[in-house]
Amino acid sequence: MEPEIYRQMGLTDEEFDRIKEILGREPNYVEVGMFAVMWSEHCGYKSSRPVLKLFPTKAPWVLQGPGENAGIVDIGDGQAVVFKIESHNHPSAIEPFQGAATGVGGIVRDIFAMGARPIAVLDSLRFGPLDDPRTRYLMGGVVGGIAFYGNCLGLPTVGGEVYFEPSYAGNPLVNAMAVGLIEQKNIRRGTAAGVGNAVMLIGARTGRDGIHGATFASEELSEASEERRPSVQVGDPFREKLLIEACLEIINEDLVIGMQDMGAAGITSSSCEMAARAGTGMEIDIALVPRREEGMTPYEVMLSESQERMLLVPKKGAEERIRAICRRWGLEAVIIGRVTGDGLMRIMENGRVVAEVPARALTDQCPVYERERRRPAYLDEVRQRDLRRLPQPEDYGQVLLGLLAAPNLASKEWVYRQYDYMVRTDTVAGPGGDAAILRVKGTSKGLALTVDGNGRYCYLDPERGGAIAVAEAARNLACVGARPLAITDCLNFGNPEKPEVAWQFYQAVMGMSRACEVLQTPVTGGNVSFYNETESGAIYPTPVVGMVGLLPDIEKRCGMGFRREGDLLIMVGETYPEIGGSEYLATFHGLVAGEPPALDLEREKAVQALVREAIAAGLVTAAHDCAEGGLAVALAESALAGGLGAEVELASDLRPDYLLFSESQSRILLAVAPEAGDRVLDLAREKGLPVTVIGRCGGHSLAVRINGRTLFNLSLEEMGKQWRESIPVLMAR
Amino acid sequence: MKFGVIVFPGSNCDQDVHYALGSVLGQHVDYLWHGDTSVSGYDCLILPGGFSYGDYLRAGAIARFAPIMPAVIDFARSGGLVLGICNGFQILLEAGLLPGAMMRNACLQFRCQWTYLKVENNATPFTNRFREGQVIRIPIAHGEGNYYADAATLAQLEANRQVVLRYCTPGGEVIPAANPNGSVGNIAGIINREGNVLGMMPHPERCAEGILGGTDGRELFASIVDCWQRGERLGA
Amino acid sequence: MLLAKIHVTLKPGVLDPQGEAVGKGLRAMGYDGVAAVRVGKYLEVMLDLDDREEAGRQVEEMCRRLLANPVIEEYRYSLEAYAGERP
Amino acid sequence: MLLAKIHVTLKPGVLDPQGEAVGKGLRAMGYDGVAAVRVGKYLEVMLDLDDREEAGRQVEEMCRRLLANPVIEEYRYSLEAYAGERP
Ligand SMILES: Nc1ncnc2c1ncn2[C@@H]1O[C@H](COP(=O)(O)OP(=O)(O)O)[C@@H](O)[C@H]1O
Ligand SMILES: [Mg+2]
Repeated sequence: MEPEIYRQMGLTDEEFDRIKEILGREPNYVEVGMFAVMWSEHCGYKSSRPVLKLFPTKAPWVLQGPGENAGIVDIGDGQAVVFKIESHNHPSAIEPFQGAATGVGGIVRDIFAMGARPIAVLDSLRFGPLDDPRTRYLMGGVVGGIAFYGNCLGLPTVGGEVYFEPSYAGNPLVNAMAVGLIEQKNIRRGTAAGVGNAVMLIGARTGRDGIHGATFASEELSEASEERRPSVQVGDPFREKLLIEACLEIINEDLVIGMQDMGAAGITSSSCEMAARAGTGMEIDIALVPRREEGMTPYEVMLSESQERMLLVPKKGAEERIRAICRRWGLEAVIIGRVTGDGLMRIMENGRVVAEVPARALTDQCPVYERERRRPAYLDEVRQRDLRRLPQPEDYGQVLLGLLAAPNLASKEWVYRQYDYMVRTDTVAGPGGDAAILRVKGTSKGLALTVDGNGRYCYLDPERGGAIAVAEAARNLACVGARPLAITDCLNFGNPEKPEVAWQFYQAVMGMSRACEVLQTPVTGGNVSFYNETESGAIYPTPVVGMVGLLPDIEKRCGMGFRREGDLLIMVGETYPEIGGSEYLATFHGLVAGEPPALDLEREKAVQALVREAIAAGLVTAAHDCAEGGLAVALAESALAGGLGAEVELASDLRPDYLLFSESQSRILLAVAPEAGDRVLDLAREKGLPVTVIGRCGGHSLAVRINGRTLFNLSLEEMGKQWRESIPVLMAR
Repeated sequence: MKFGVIVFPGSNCDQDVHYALGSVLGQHVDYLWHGDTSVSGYDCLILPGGFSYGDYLRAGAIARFAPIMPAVIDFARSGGLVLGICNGFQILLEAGLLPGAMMRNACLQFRCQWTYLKVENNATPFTNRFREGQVIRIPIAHGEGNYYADAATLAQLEANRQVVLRYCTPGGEVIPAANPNGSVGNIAGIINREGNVLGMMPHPERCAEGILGGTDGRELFASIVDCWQRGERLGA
Repeated sequence: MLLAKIHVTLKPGVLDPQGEAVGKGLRAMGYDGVAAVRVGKYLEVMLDLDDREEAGRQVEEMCRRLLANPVIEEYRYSLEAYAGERP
Repeated sequence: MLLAKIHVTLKPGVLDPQGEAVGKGLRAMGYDGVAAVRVGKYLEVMLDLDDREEAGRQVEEMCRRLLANPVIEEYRYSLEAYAGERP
């Protein structure tokens, strides 16, 4: 075979030699195609696998860790939550609407492939600055695509995050997380067990969509990738909705052994992964695969990434019943092959073998690379910047108003009002709060969900930034009263073949692992997206954490809005002069520099435990973490959320801008009834936590005094206008 | 009283309506399959929200040809109570059980939000628990809720008091600023001339319990039950 | 095989928010000459029929019953022989 | 005034879920002869221009930049004199 051929598919000479060695012969074109996609970074995790091993993955409540379509955690009563996050960055950069839509479709399929009823979606987005028309086009398309797909499926998109930074301008990030609920007895895994069992394909017909999408996602974006555009798939949420209902009926009637969605690398990946997990093989006749287009070659059929398809291994004798269920839902279901005992993927076309490779050669024998790591040179420059001489603002009210209008902090209602976040009637707290809360019908339980990540912190210190992403997610859950259970993560980075990126990746995973250990939130799965680069450089290293938590009694939940006139405002935790990497520093001083805030994980854990305990005891009327924008922004957000102002009196030696806008970690702002104040203070002191009464709720404005001097007094109206209108106005340009 | 919730391919609020009627209000409720041809034995039919047939072509356009629809139409013509919510409303319009048509939201985007609604007519089987002019709060979630009817049809609707719900401010003002989708006359819900078929864009099943942020939807469903218990079955 | 080409457009007088948005977008991009835009649908229906008259009757009916909503839309169509690939 | 009539259709091979659903709907209504349906857009752009060449250049550009999504769609257009009512 000409080297040009396999190189174009993304294989190196060494990898090609390895294939020859495994097979003991020259592979044919179809086989090379199968290896190329399965050994791509996207499917094979060849640069990340050794590093991902660092993640803690076990806890008594983790029923399924990494390695399956999605992770599973126990929530009691024989029920479990299934969840996973995935990126669709590259497709969305090329075609934002369809790219984001099919991203939602794909991650939702991972959830019902495990047998779970999907119940919610969250999204984590990164774009360039909003004053760029291209960003507005991308954001409009991405949000529209997520809305189109999720709304049509009848899944509430209950939370998410959106950030704007120049580093994402050419390479936006679109990560979608899906969550499902399951009776534990219904859990299915993606295995093809039972020699002689049929292999069925259900759902959409196969077309020439997205051939080599996986390889595509494993390259930097360039002029050349523009030309590969036809590889972008179009989503059909209507068909996926039918697929969900049909698959859940099939699960409920206990008709399948294993099931897997077809995402990247289509039939190739789903079939060989199912076989490899079971230690079996498969014989597939691709002539039996229903096509949308004429004249497709075996190569095209095997690699097509047509959406809305599932691969099933039925129990013996269940084939007819599965067909009948699919027919009722208007879906095609065909037997395309059977499970074999020889460990081989044998692909036939009308009886002629077109490819024959060991299933495990495609999965487990994917080469693994220990990438060279080097601390990037930029770090010294940005970290050592002296931030002590920055000019102090004159008008703090203006600074706060400006921060509220900064797109990273402004209300994201423009985004989530396009998402149906109420369908399924379980959304007790939707987007806009610290974490979404879903009730579990028929129980007193609630699920709390959040996604978090701060690329700026990770750029300045990936280890700390990674740890903060986990800590902040857990803190968000604590603020609503939930105990965090586990995480799923999406690791968005540049080109791992560059030692600097490999270093960032390793550091971020170390930091996340450390935080997961201490906070007892194991990793149950996730996704790695490398090659997020354009000609102008890599994105900020951006690990995104999706976290699931449990509220044993949903009646004991908390929101972030101030609710009662006269309630005391209590700050748990301490503010340090930490403005490195802050939104204040970026917005007012135009700097992304310094050290991100320090994180003491033991302190973090104690703060969260305290807040949960106080909420469970019914002592708290509002809780909100101090995150980006610092204390001042946290106060404003809680005031706006509740439509109630506050008077705050701070005493401190810190510079006022540091005090107000520092992003010190492990701080949570509480509102408590005056009569409950002492109990909260006592609880905190018992745990050795710093705690301060800083003011009271009331009125229609937010007034802040420091050491007796009024720094600002802003009406809710004024603040609300800046905060609410910023993004709609920018998007309407 | 027996409710039937019709399940079209792509319906996605069917389970929510079922839960609100069955578990919250304790009524008897069954799913009815779009491929069936009979609705006999039911006292009220609900066409739920969602994206029947993906809402492809026009929302509700394909669903109205589902095998069950002739039975629904007969049921409605003989005075049976029919409630179309969101996509269900769109199907009723396409089926000609209600006048007018639905267009894309004027903002060209999907909108999910709480809305305030003015009860313009409480003398219906669906709104009798409200006061006339009462302002209620029910969420919407749709991309095609921009109700349109020509001037003559509108005049008739107004003259017959067929406009049942209008988007308004919390204070009850029916003004453009309170209109989330560009709907003519801020119309959120209309009833047929005979008064037994209501179509509404807002989702009452999403506010039938306090934990979801409101209970006005429960009152709407309870109105139907009250009406039926008083034996006010119209027509037939 | 016959191919029906069908245009479904909004009736004159029915507001077209999408057309307006597109017009606004074009003007914002500098196309000052754009006076108005109307957005409609274009459908191609491939028919396994050879009898043109029968096909015409059917397409007319499809338009009336499903493809256009007579409250807001109007339609027109043409029929031609189709020799291309069977889709 | 000139009127540009623009057809935006999906590229061959690109999945058309809408067309598939409409085709299925039509067959379910009894039109067995329906072999396939593709759904596209039809736009009319009224232009306050008289120079056809200039207009053609502009319409071509509008299609490429805004009206069609080159990743999945293709377009064609025609220009004609427009004498009707100013919309
Ligand atoms: N960042 C990560 N952390 C932990 N596990 C991961 C991570 N990325 C991927 N995995 C695990 O590797 C397996 C393969 O991932 P992926 O290829 O994304 O799954 P899929 O085939 O569903 O797309 C999954 O079980 C996933 O959970
Ligand atoms: Mg999977």
